Parts: sequence; C-alpha cells; structure tokens
Amino acid sequence: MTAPTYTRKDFQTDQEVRWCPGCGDYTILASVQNYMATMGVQKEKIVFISGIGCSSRFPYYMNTYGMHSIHGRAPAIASGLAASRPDLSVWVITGDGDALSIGGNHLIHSLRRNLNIKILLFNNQIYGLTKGQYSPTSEVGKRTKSTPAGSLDYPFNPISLALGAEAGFVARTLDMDRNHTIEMLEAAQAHKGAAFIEIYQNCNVFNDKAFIQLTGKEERVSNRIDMAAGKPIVFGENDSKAVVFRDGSCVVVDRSTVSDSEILVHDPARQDPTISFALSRLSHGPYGPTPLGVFRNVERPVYETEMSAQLVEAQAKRGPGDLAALLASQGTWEVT
Amino acid sequence: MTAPTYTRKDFQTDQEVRWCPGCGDYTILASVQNYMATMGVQKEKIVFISGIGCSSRFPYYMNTYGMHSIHGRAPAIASGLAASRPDLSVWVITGDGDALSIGGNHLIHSLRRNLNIKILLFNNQIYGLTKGQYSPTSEVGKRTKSTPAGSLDYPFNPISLALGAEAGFVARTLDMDRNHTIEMLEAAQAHKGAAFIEIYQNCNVFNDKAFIQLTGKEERVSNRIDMAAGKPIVFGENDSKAVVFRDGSCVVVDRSTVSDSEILVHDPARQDPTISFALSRLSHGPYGPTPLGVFRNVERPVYETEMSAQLVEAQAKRGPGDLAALLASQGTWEVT
Amino acid sequence: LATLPSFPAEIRAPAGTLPGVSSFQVQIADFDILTAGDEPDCLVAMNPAALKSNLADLRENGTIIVNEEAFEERNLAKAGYTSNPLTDGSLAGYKVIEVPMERLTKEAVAESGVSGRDVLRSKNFFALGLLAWLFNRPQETTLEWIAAKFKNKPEVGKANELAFKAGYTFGFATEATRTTYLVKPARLTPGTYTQITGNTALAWGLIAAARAAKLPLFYGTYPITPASDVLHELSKHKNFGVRTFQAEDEIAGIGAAIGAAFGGALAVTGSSGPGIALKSEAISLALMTELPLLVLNVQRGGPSTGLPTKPEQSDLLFSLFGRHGESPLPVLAAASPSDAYETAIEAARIALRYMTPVILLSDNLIANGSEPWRLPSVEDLPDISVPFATKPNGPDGSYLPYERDIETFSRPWAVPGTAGLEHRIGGLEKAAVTGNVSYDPENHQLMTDTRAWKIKGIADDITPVEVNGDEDAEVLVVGWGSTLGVIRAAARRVRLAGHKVATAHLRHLNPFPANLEEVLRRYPRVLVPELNSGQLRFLLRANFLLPVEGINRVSGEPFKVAEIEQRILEMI
Amino acid sequence: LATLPSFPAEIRAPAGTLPGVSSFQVQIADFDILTAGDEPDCLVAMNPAALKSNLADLRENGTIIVNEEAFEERNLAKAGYTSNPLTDGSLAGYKVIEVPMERLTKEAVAESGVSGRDVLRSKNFFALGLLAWLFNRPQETTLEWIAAKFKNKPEVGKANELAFKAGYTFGFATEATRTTYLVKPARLTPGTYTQITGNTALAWGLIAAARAAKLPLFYGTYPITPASDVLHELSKHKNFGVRTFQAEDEIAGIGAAIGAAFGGALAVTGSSGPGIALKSEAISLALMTELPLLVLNVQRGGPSTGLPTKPEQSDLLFSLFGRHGESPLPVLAAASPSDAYETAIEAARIALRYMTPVILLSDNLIANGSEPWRLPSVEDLPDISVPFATKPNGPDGSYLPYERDIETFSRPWAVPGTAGLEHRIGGLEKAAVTGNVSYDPENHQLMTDTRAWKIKGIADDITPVEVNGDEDAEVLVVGWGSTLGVIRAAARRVRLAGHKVATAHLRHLNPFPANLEEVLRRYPRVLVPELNSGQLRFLLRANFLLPVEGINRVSGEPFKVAEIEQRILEMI
Ligand SMILES: Cc1ncc(C[n+]2csc(CCOP(=O)(O)OP(=O)(O)O)c2C)c(N)n1
Ligand SMILES: Cc1ncc(C[n+]2csc(CCOP(=O)(O)OP(=O)(O)O)c2C)c(N)n1
Ligand code: SF4
Ligand code: SF4
Ligand SMILES: [Mg+2]
Ligand SMILES: [Mg+2]
Repeated sequence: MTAPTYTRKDFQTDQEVRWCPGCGDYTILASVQNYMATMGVQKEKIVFISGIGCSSRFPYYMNTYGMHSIHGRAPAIASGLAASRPDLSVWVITGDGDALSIGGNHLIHSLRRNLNIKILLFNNQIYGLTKGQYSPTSEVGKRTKSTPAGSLDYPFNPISLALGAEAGFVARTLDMDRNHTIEMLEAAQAHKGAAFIEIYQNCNVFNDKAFIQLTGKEERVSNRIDMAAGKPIVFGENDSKAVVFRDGSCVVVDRSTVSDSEILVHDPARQDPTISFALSRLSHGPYGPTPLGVFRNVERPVYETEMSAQLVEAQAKRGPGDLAALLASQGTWEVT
Repeated sequence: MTAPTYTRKDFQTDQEVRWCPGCGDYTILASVQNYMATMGVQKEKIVFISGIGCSSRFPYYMNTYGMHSIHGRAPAIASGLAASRPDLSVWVITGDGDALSIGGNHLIHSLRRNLNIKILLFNNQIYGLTKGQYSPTSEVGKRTKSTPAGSLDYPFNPISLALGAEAGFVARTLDMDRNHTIEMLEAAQAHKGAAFIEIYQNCNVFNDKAFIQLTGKEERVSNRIDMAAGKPIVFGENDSKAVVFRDGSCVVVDRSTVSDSEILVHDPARQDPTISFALSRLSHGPYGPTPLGVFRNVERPVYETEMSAQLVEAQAKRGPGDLAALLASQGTWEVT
Repeated sequence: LATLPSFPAEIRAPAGTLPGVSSFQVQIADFDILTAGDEPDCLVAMNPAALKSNLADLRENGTIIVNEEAFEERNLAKAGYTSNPLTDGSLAGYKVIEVPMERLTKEAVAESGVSGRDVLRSKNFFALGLLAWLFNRPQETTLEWIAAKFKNKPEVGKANELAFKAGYTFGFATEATRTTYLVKPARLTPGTYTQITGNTALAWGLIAAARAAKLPLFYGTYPITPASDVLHELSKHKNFGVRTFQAEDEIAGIGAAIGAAFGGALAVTGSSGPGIALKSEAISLALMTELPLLVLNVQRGGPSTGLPTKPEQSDLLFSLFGRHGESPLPVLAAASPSDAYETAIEAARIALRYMTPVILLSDNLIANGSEPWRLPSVEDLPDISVPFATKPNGPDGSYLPYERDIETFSRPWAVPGTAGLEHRIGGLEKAAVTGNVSYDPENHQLMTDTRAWKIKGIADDITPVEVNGDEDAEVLVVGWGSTLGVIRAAARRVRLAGHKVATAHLRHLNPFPANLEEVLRRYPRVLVPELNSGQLRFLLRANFLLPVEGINRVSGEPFKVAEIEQRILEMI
Repeated sequence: LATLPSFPAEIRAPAGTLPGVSSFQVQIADFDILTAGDEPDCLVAMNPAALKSNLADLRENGTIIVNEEAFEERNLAKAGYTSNPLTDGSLAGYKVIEVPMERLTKEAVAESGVSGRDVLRSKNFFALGLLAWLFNRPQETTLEWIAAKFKNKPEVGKANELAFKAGYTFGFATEATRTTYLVKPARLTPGTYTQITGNTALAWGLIAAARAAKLPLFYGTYPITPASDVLHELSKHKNFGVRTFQAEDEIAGIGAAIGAAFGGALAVTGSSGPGIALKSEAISLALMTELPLLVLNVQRGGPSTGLPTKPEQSDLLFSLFGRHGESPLPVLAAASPSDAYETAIEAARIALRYMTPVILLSDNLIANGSEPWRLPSVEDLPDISVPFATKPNGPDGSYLPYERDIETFSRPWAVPGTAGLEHRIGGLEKAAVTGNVSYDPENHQLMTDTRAWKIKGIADDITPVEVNGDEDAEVLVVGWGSTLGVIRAAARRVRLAGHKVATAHLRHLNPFPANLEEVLRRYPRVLVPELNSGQLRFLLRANFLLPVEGINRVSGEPFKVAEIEQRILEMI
C-alpha cells in the first residue's frame, strides 16, 4: 500500500468543535490534524483515546477511530488496544487533571511498560471542565474555587515525573507554536515505544495567560529555551544566555561568561536520563527560562512487540492451540 | 511531658506474628520496634497504616494505633489522618505491589503534597500474599505464575520514581541490616515532611535471594555502596571503588584511577535532586553496585502545618465560626 | 402552576431589543426567562449598572450571567458600587456564571471579518447562545432567525452566528448549570427566611452537624459536577475549623476521610455517580472497620459519564447494593434544597451513633435548585455527640474495639492519642469483641448478622413516615428525594379538583421507617413517582410483596406536575 | 453422603507415625483426610519417592503439598522420575502447594535449640500445621498434644511446636487454599472424563469461547485470591493466541480489556469482590459504549477484604445493581467446576450477540473445587461469532455506530482498521442511531429504555429453566451457583425418604429465563438456599411478588446436605 495522501480536512469530523472561543485546544487540534495528514498512516489505523476534561473531547473532532472514555483511564484503555492490536497507531489525549491527578498511576505504568502509545498531555494547570479548581500542576498558593485561601500542594513537574517513571520519550511543546508542536509529534511518532508530550495549553477562561512567559511577545524572548539534539543549549536575545551543567545542576548563565565548550550540548539519546532530568529542573512550571523540545529519546523493547513474539514462539514450540488436546491434557478416563 | 522510655516489648502485641519462617518482614519488624522504643514519641500518638500484602500485616504486630486497610490506599488514608491530626506520628507500611502497582498514584501524590508521613516500602520484587506473581519492581524476563514465558514490563526504580514525584526525603535500606534500617528510620523521623524509605526485603518463599548481591557474605563486599552525607562515596574491598559524576552520569570507577577530589561527595541536602537521581541510576534493582542510605533530604513546607495555619488565619480574620451568622449570610427576609 | 421556567422563543428577545448598543445592554440585562411567578429566572448583566438596576427583578436565587470584564473599577464606580459585587459576597444567594464575554466573543467572531462595534454587538448573541445551553433550547431556530434577519449584512450575520454558537459551546465546554426554580410550598409559615440552593444547604448542614457533634469537620473529595460546589462552599469556612482536602481522585478522597474518621473527625466524602462507583471498595472498608463516615452522592444522569448536568434518581439501588459482600448501610435522601441541611445533620447523627458509613443522596435538581428556607434556630441544634472511648473496657485493662453497645450494637470509638486504647482495625473479618482477625465460620456468620441487625435496628430510632392528605384516599403517593415539591403540588391539584389523595415522602431509604409497611397497607393503591426506572418501587415490592405502581422518567428532566396529577387521577 | 472432607483429630497421624524419619515420610505421604469416598483429599509428599508411591491413592484433583527442595535431580532419579513432575505438567489435575519445607522448618525452629536430625523431623509438624490451616482446624489440640508427648524432651517439643505454628502461619501468610471435593452426581453418563477445577474450566471455557467466536482472546486483570489462577492458566496457553495482561490495578485491567474489545478481541477481565468494586465505573463505560466484555467475579467472603479464601455468594445484588445510573447488564453464574466451561461460552455468546458487558459469577468453592467432567466434543462447539461491520450503514456512505439490529437491539461492531467506518464512542449519553453526544431529554429516555429492553430481550434467547424431580411436589428448591451439588444431593435424600421435591437451578440471573415466573407459580412453596443473606430471594420477591423462602449461610463454609434436606422436610 502506498502512503495515503490526506489534507487536514480529511481529519475533521461533522461535529461542531466545542471549546471556549480562544481556547488553546483549537490550536492543538489544528496542529494534530495537520500533522496526521502527513504522517503516512491510513486514517482507519489511527485511534484517539481520551479521558474526561475539556481536552479529552478531542477525539470527537478527529475523523479517525476514537473513544472519549472515563476520567484518567485513557492510558489503560490505550494499553489494551495497543497490546492486542500492534498494527494500530494509538494516541492518548489527556489533561493535567486527567493524566496527573486521577490517572497518574496509569500514566506512569504505561510509560515504564513502554507500549507504543503516544500520550499528549494538555497542561493548562487547571481543571477546565469542572470550572476551575487547581490541578496537580498548579503553582502553590493558587486561589481557585476550591482553594480560596490558596492551594497548598507542591505541584508535579510532569517531565521529571515521566523521567522518574522510565519514559523513553519525553518532550514539551506549546499550543501556540504549531510548527514546534508538529515537530514534537513527528519525533514522538518516529520513536518506537511510549512517547509523552507535555503541551502547555492556555485555558483562557479559568487560567488565562498561565504561559505568558513563553507566549508573550516580549517575555518569550528571554524565557523560551529551545532544545535541539546535537546543539548547544543557548537562548535569549541574540542567544545571549546559555545552559551549563554545573555542580550537579543545569543552570542558566550569561553566554559571555562561559566558553563555548562549557555550554551543554543537548543529547536526548543519552541512555542515562540524568541530564534530561536536570534540564527538567530548570523551571518548575512555565516560569522563567523554560526548556521546550525533546528531553529524552531512548528506545527499548516495545511491550506489544515482545508480547506478539511470545505468542509466535509458543506456537512455534507447541503448534497452534489444539482445543481437544487441551481438554484432555490433565489425563482422562472412560466411563462406560 | 518527658520523653517516654520504652523497650521493644512495649511495641509487641498479643497477636502471633504470621509470616513465613525466615521472611525478611520479621527483621524489619524487630528494627522498627527497637527504633520506636527510642523514638521519644508516646506510643498512643503513633499510628501505622498499611494496605494489603504480606508486608501490610505489619500493623497487627505493632502495639500502637493501626489500620490494615485496603490494597494500595494506605498513603491516602494516612494523608487524611495526618491532615486532620498533625499531632500524630503517622507511618505507612506498604509493599512493592501495594505502593507501586495499585497504589502508585497515592504514593506519588502524598510525596509531592508533603504530608508528614513516613512511608516504608518493603520491596521484595514480588507479590508475596497472592503467591508469587511478578511486581512492578521485578526484573524483565521474570518467570512467575502469571508470566511463564517471562515478564515483559520494564520495572520501576522506586528511588527515581520518588524523586521524580518531588519527594523531599528518599532513602534505601536492607531488611538484614538492622542498624542501617534504624539509621534510616531515625533520619526519616528527623525530616519534617513526607519520607520514603525503600527497604529491600527477602521473600524467601517466592523470590528467595533476590538481594543476595547485597546480603551475601562475599557479594555484598563488592556491591554495597554506603552513602553518608558529607563523605566521598567509596566502597568495595578496602574502599577500592569510588563513584564519580562523569559526563552526565554517576559511574563506578577504580579508586586508584581518580584523584580524591573527583570522587563524588554525598550531599543529600542539595536543593536540586539531579545528583540524587543520578545516584539512583547506578543500579536498576539490587544488581551490581547499589547505593544504600539517604538519597535526598530537603525540607519544604509541610501540608498539614500550612493547612492548620490557614484555619488559624481564618479565625483570626473572621472570628471563630458563628453558625447563626452563616445561615443568615446570604440575606434574609421575614414572613409574618 | 408550572414547575419549570419556560424559555421564550429565542428570536423574540433580540428582535425587540436592538435600538442601540447601550440600551441593548440594558435590555438584555432584563431579558427574561419567565417563571410561573413571572420573575425572571436568569439575568444577563453586561456591566455593573445593568446588574444594579435589574437585580431586584430577578427571582430569589436566580442565575446571573455576568460579563466579568466589565466589572472593573471605573464601571463599578459609575454604577455606584463601592465594592465589587462579584467578590464581596453580596451575590451569594444567586448562581453567578462569570464569563469574559468580550474576549470570548472577539475570539469567536474573528473569522467573520467584522470589526469594531459590530464585534461587541455580537456578544448579545453570545449571551443568547449560553442561555440556549442553560435552558436546553435547540440552536437551529435562532440560527435560522439570524440568517434571515441579517441576510443583507452577511458578515454581521456570520459574526452573530459565531457568537451564538460560541456562547452555547462555552456552556457545553464548561458544563455550565443554572439554578432550577422549585415549586414553592403553598404557604410560608412565619419566620426569618433565606433563599438557598441544595449544595449550599448541604455544606452548611455538615458544618452544623460537626458543631452538633462537637467534632472538627473533614471533607475529602475530588471535584465532579454537580457535587463540586459542596467543596467550594466548605472551603470558604475555614474559620469553623473545616478542613477540605482536594485529593488526587475519589478513592483518595474517601481514603483521606476514613483516615480522618479514624482520627476522630466528623469525616465526609462526596461525589456523583462515577466517583461514587470508585469509592465502593473503600466504603466497604469503613463498613467493616465500623467507622463513622458520610458519603454524599449528588446524583446526575447515568450510566457512565451520562448527562453530568442533568438530574436523576437512579443511584438508589446502587446505594443499597453497590458493594461486594453483605454490606448493609443506612441510606438517606434530601427532599429539597433546604431539607439537605436537616438531612445532613440526621445522617451525621446516624453515622456517629451507629459507627457506620451513611450514604446521603441529593441530586442535580436539589443541588442547583433553590427555595426559601425558614432559618432553623441554632440554639435548637440537637446534641448528636458521641463520647470517644477513654478507658479500657476489657479484662486486665485491655481495650476491646468490637465490644458493642447493647442498645445500638455500635462499637466504641477510641482515637489515636488515647493512652492505653491502642488497637488495630482492618478490612479482614474481625472477631466479635476483640476485633482480631478471625477466619472462624461461626464468627463470620455472627458478624454478618450483627452488621445487618445494627442497620436494621436504626428503623426504631428514626421518625416514622408521616402521611399528608386524606386518610381515606384511594391512592397513596410515595416519593423520595427531589420529587417532593412536584408530588405535593400534584396532590394539591388533585384535591382542588375534588378528589382525595395522600402523600408520603421518605427521607430514610435504608432502613425504612418502622411503620412504613403498615402505612402502605392502609391504601388500596400506591404510586411511586421516580426519576429512574422504578428503584424504590422495586425495594417496596421486595420488602413488602405489595404491587406498588410507578410513574417514571429518565430523561434528565424533572417531572411536570401535570403528569403526576394525571396519573393520580387515572388511578382514582 | 458427606459433602465436606472431615479432618481427623490432628494428634492421630503423627502419633502412629514416628518410627523413623524415612518411614515417617512415607507415612505422612499418605496421611489422609477422609472424604466420603474414603480417598485422601490431600497428600503430603516429602520427596519424589513418596509422591510416586502414593499419588494413585489421592482423590482426583486432590491437594498435594510437596517439599519442593527434595525434588532435585538425584531424588527424582532415585524415585524413577525422568522429568520433574512439579514442572512437567503431569500434576496439572491437582492443586499443588510447593513449600520449601526444610528451609522454612529450619528457620522456624532455630530458636528452639535443637539441631541436626531433630530439625528435619520437625518438618512433619510443619506439614501438619499447614494442614490445620487448610482444613480450618484449631491449633490448640495439636499444641497440647505436642506439649504432652514431648514433655521429657522440651527442646524437641518446642521445635515441633514452632514448626507446627510455622506451617499454619505459612498457610495464613500465603493465603493457601486447597481444592474442595464437591458432591459427585449419582451416576456418570458414559464418555471420556477428566477431573477439573472451576478456575481451570473457566480459563478453558474462555479459550473455547474465543475459538467459537473466531476472535483472539484478551485477558486484562490484576491478581487477587481466588481469581488469580484464571490468569495463571490462561498465561500458559499463548499458542492459542491468548494475550494476558497483568495490569497495575483492577481498573487498568478492565480498561485494557475495554481497549481490546474496541479493537475487536474477545475481551475479558476478572477479579473478586474488592477488585470488582473497583471496576464498577469502567463496566458502566462498556455498557454505555455497548462493547462486548466478560467480567469474571470469583466470589469470596465479604465485605471489604473479608475472608479471601472462603466461598460466598454475596455478590449477586452487587452484580445487578453495583453501578451508578440505570445500567442493566446480563449476569450469569456457573453452577459447578465443569459448568464454568459452558457458562463461559454462553456468557461470551451473549456479550457478542448483544454487544454488552456480561458478569459471570463463580465462587471460591467452584474455583478451587473439582469434579469429573465428561469432555465436550470440540466439534460441537457452537458458532457464536458475530461479523464485524465492514460497510457503511447510513446515508451517503456514513457509518451509524448506534443503528441497531431490529431483533437483538444490538449495535454493529466496527473495529479500527476498517476504512470508512471511522467513528467515536464514549461515556456521555449517545444519540440513538448516530452515536453522537446528545443532551436531548427524549433521547435519554429512549436510550435508557433501549438499553433496558436489549437486556430484557435476552430472556427469550436463553434456555428456559428446567425443573428436576417431581412435578407435583409441595416444594420447589431454586438455587444458583455452587449450591447445585448440595441441593441435588439434599433432594435425592428427601426423595429416598419417600417425599416429593422439585429443584431448579438458574444459570441466568439477569434476565431470568422467560418461563421462570410460570415455573415458580406451579409450586406451593419455593425455597432458595444461598450462601448469602437472601439475595436471589430478594430478586424473586421483587420481580414476582412471591413469598419465596430462604435458607442462608454466611459463614465462609458451604452448606451441609443435611441442613438443606432438613429444611425441605420441614416445609413439606
Ligand atoms: C470519576 C470522575 N471524577 C471526576 C470527574 C469530574 N471531572 C471531569 S474532568 C475533570 C478534571 C479536568 O481537568 P483536566 O484533566 O486538566 O482537563 P481540562 O478540562 O483542564 O482540559 C474532573 C475533575 C469525572 N468526570 N469523573
Ligand atoms: C483491590 C485488591 N486487589 C487485589 C488484591 C490482591 N492482593 C493482595 S496483596 C497483593 C499484592 C501484594 O504484593 P506486595 O504489595 O508486594 O506485598 P507482599 O505480599 O509482597 O509483601 C494483591 C495483588 C486485593 N487484596 N485487593
Ligand atoms: S474551560 Fe478552558 S480549557 Fe476548557 S474549553 Fe474553555 S478555555 Fe478551553
Ligand atoms: S510469602 Fe514471602 S513476603 Fe510473604 S510472608 Fe512468606 S516469605 Fe514473607
Ligand atoms: Mg487541565
Ligand atoms: Mg512484594
């Protein structure tokens, strides 16, 4: 079969897209649809599984197979689908509440298990659908309906968490930057195994401008760190800032204060995730200089591939299942 | 009130201790009872909460308050207890299945939230109680009842996971080494906030000798890395091996090949958890050189302390709750 | 007397209200959704002035949609506000939906090509779209009207269409709900009244219960429509010593509550259908450990995610039987917004006195519905406190955590911190008296029976069911939960028409009041209206072998008074 | 005819069996637990030779405790084994409990001070302790006997005591269970037989069902007593294309199964009480999305953690009502170990034909119980396959995922990979036909009713209930699940005593077979024996308003034939 040729339109459905006007989800939808048109996979082979949340309505708007499931369980459902149908391209759409609050366990297990599923976490640092309670990525002290005196929980750093959970592919991107989003989708798709992309997504109703430091015309210049494999990590106006690894931490320095050789050269393919982890600690949320791009990209055996291999091996050894033989396998006797 | 004086016996109950003969759980029980006798906390202020598993039977044998709850939920129950009763000393007993499989989400959330609970994870790399299925810490390829052809899941590294989940205190110890266990308990207790201790525990029925490289008379000499704050990390016969941080990883080298200043000096109090994370990557399970001791020890605000402060502040601002005023607070009118 | 607000054909309001932007703002401010009482149910306030001048017209506890961006200092001052009504608590009696309407409209109409004034004009259509969502109106008629009306200004038409759709979408996306006006009782007895919604009353009832029990209140939960507002309300009242804990999921929410109960708090967890399902295993732990715990279920349309913003009473059998093993527990239901207050106190009384988890049912109608409430006297708050165990109760100074009270079969509650009463509880079957783990067959039978007797015994400790209306009626209408108002109204109508009918409403669904069977047998026919497929009916049939009849609706909408009236008349 | 093995006073066996270590080994090898048939129920094999010489005496599918350490090459060769019976599958018909008995005994007696030979001798007491756990015997008598017997050799006595306790503790710690011998039918019809336990039959039934459905089998689960063995058995048969997925918890287990069902597998999840509780929300998703799914519940003693190793039938109402919202689904129960095979196929047939989750109940008695099973003919395997949708079924080449079959009300199953049928499903209420999200009231009513009709309609597609015994009997005994054998045996006894009695056993608990009411009404009195507090009885009362009576036991033990016989006689 030759690679299908699609346009974005092929991935649109007849359902009206229903997010608040200006919601970052629209942009992500467009990026994903655009990317899918070029991905080279038949659309009937693509499945989107989501949980519950604004973000999780995504599958209704993708003209592929899809399931808008229940809160937090999308990675589990996707795991069963991927394990039983290795021929499919399985994508998970989830939110910071869906993936990190109620669904945290399924997320970390699907990452360590390394099924070939691509997880897109729309992180708006708030529970959108339930009208604005703080989430596991909200900053400490956040005042919301459920925390009028300010929240107390220290937030997760989703990248650190994924790395701690043995994820082989970890990346971060931004709703507004369609090209970057598509680049990350491409990299995730190219990676054999579980891929995790945190997408900073603006909820302009309940948490507007949360990512202003990365999206604001001025702010982003000094805060957005673009990481590219093989390149020294520099950023800021005229690349005047650099990231170095110093005394056990990644730190931002004036480029002029260090020699070029001291600047950290980005290598997401390192077997040891330590430096990726260190990069994730540069910021704890979209505050100040914050890296975007692929943090880690290391392959290891894919669960469903191995599972299929065990089945093939069992058949090679024992022949295809013979039901009559199975029933008699514990010994039989005759009653006459 | 002066500090109570207890002996181990004060912490024993009238219930027969029921683990298999030779189970590592006995040793841990003895260590904990011994430690509690010296901890300086009234025993009626101590509560042990566990989930389900062999390890989780622990509370029955501790003459304190206790709850043998349901599978995986102990951290959640302990969180509610600690949040509502900051005066108590709350301990969680859990297993690798209980804490990392079904209870993974509660574990990571209780760590990030930083309630003052001390979590002891008995890691025997197997489901003991259900008779020997592989667990999230079992090595790949493990043949068990549920994986006769070998397991496929890549295991968690509990230390990495805890660090990725923003844990402030993370340590590892060994059932057999009572002194080391007690040392870790002391450090956890001294830490204000959530503390996580992974205890390698031998299940001599379903996974015997899993930790032989750290417990065997000969093996341990070359494999056990003892980390001590402020000390260079050296180990092996005559301390002939050293750990250095090189090219983004912690690596083991012959001490003779490096200068003393290159050897990593252990500092669990670093704010950035990167080096602690790097140390956790030295081994992925108890295979080859494996660090024991405190990986991280950094304090930050404790959830229940902050919660209590919000209550106090609200009362200071608005006075103690006046029910009649509350009922009338939305405006009233008279019907005559 | 209609029970549901009627929504005027969408096209009317904008039609008559387009002379100019500023006056339109005023006009839409009192764009009204008619209730039976002719008071608007909903107010769209485009700015502070509009709010100020129209608020008085709005029915008590109606819904206010505000264009939040307009509520900034200058506008507030212009309208004569000294503080912002959106934040100063003065709108506490209403359901306020704050919308950044200008921003969202701008975003929505961007692709239409209109600009300047026209953009802002479109926000009226945004508001209308949101109303269409809230009042469950089809979009088509309005869209057709817009197309016709603006056929000569296609960009403006397009902008209005986009804005209208965006308003609808906003409601959909944020699962916006409005308050529902419930049937008022015919007469209000003299006293001091406030207007209250069910979720607020429930929250206040919990605060009152904690006071009545002399215990600190702990609420462990995870947000879910339509229960989240209980969390929001409780989290405001930290000065009452209330601790709210937004957990990582529903299981952790109830887990935390169980921990708090073990620690001696009045512990509560709350959710709606999908979340309650997740709590099932943990409820069973509370039942086995015999810890007091309130489980609030604000019911919504099911199954699965179902209809999150719609009311339904379909979790009754689930409440009784939604746990593995023989696991009986008390189930109560609030009958109206204000009744949620009393029911919360009663549920707490039972939980504490009988050391048991209790399920308290509400639903979306009660939760977001509002009614006038005669303020109860705080002095009359009952004492529902139960003393903690402080002394050994066994031989040799031992403590026996499962030594029961001979009257209630309840076990003592010894909380951590009490020297000498250290003990362990858990989910494995417990030996009677000692509470140690026991695999003994006779003990398991005894404990199973004891747990059942304990709950059954509550029947004698609750108010007998009362019958309203005619002793010698042919038909008794038995209800529970949010159908109270509509059943009473239907009965009034039947009586006005010259017929006899009796009604009874159950607060206690498990166990039933001791006199229920006798009451049912007094009437030739029994009708049970329910917003489910007949769950109370099923229970009554199984318990009493009576051929009770049902009228049922599972459409996400409340009953109409007329349909119940009709059915009663048919039965007479 | 006794239904449960009787355990001889513990002191007997060791008493007569101490002449010497090696002979004691042989002796304890056939230390026997008497069944009605006088065959030992349990064999303790201290080494391969003991196993070899005594295996023939053991009842079919009895329990074998082996000292696993002794099964090394030299011993095996000495006993004449060419391969290790513990790993070569030759003991597949038995329940084998492997224990490193020497090592554990050594550990256990360490503190007694004995050494050498005496240590190893103690392992007999270890075995005895394990037997005491398995057969639920009190420890005291044996401990007293040991104290008396060895009062002159206190260290040996101490060692034996410690070993005995350790054996008991080992059973407790590892939740060891044995097989239960179930009442055999009076006569075995001619044919080829094998001996089978319920968990094995269930696993094989699933494999057969997948073949009958022409689908790959997917099992998503999390270990739990007593359901884990289904996972263990299935994981052995990868050559049948079976995929087993040990998930991180029960929710992920069913989640994965739902994913696999969406992908076109015969998807199954399984657990026991606490785990089923956790699956409730996800079952509801399968119900709303109308995907075929089998949910196995191997019941154990509840509530909460309860009695994990004991049988109970207390999850029936939980199966029917354990979900929020109106969420009907079919419920089936296996009646015996071998019946689990057929029931699995029938459950799969219903799940696929009606596109619905189905709950299949088993219990600890069936799971670990064994019986002779006449092998079904593999050629006669029914065809239960349901073709996937392959073509558009709507206007303009569209695909309508909720366009129903007019006969079954079932929706089509289009699996990913099928071009042109791309569609989305989910947990929100669906519009009839299109499957789009719908908040429309009439649609919700329609869909609620349709889901109910679909399940009710299955009543006409299942075997009518059959009555065994006397048409004109006074009493009909109606059972379900594992009580089949004991009810039949009791009825035989009643008949032998010259009385009339009829019995009927239900495989389908929801919906009931269409003729059930008619059958029940034929008999003046109906008795329902259940290992719960009366759950089927409750359902029959509610459905048919019949005053059926119950005999109930919730002790973690099966009924005795005599107690049911007695009760029937009382009713005649
Ligand atoms: C079991 C369950 N619990 C709670 C909810 C309510 N709920 C729906 S979405 C959501 C959180 C959504 O937050 P997030 O995942 O960040 O998605 P967003 O809306 O922000 O995109 C919650 C709490 C639910 N639907 N089901
Ligand atoms: C909800 C639920 N699921 C499953 C089980 C069965 N179960 C009990 S303990 C356990 C795993 C125990 O493993 P671990 O936590 O490592 O404890 P260990 O026995 O090894 O100490 C399982 C699967 C249960 N009791 N409850
Ligand atoms: S509430 Fe926020 S996240 Fe949800 S649709 Fe609206 S803008 Fe987007
Ligand atoms: S099974 Fe293993 S972990 Fe459990 S008590 Fe026995 S030795 Fe210990
Ligand atoms: Mg979010
Ligand atoms: Mg374990």
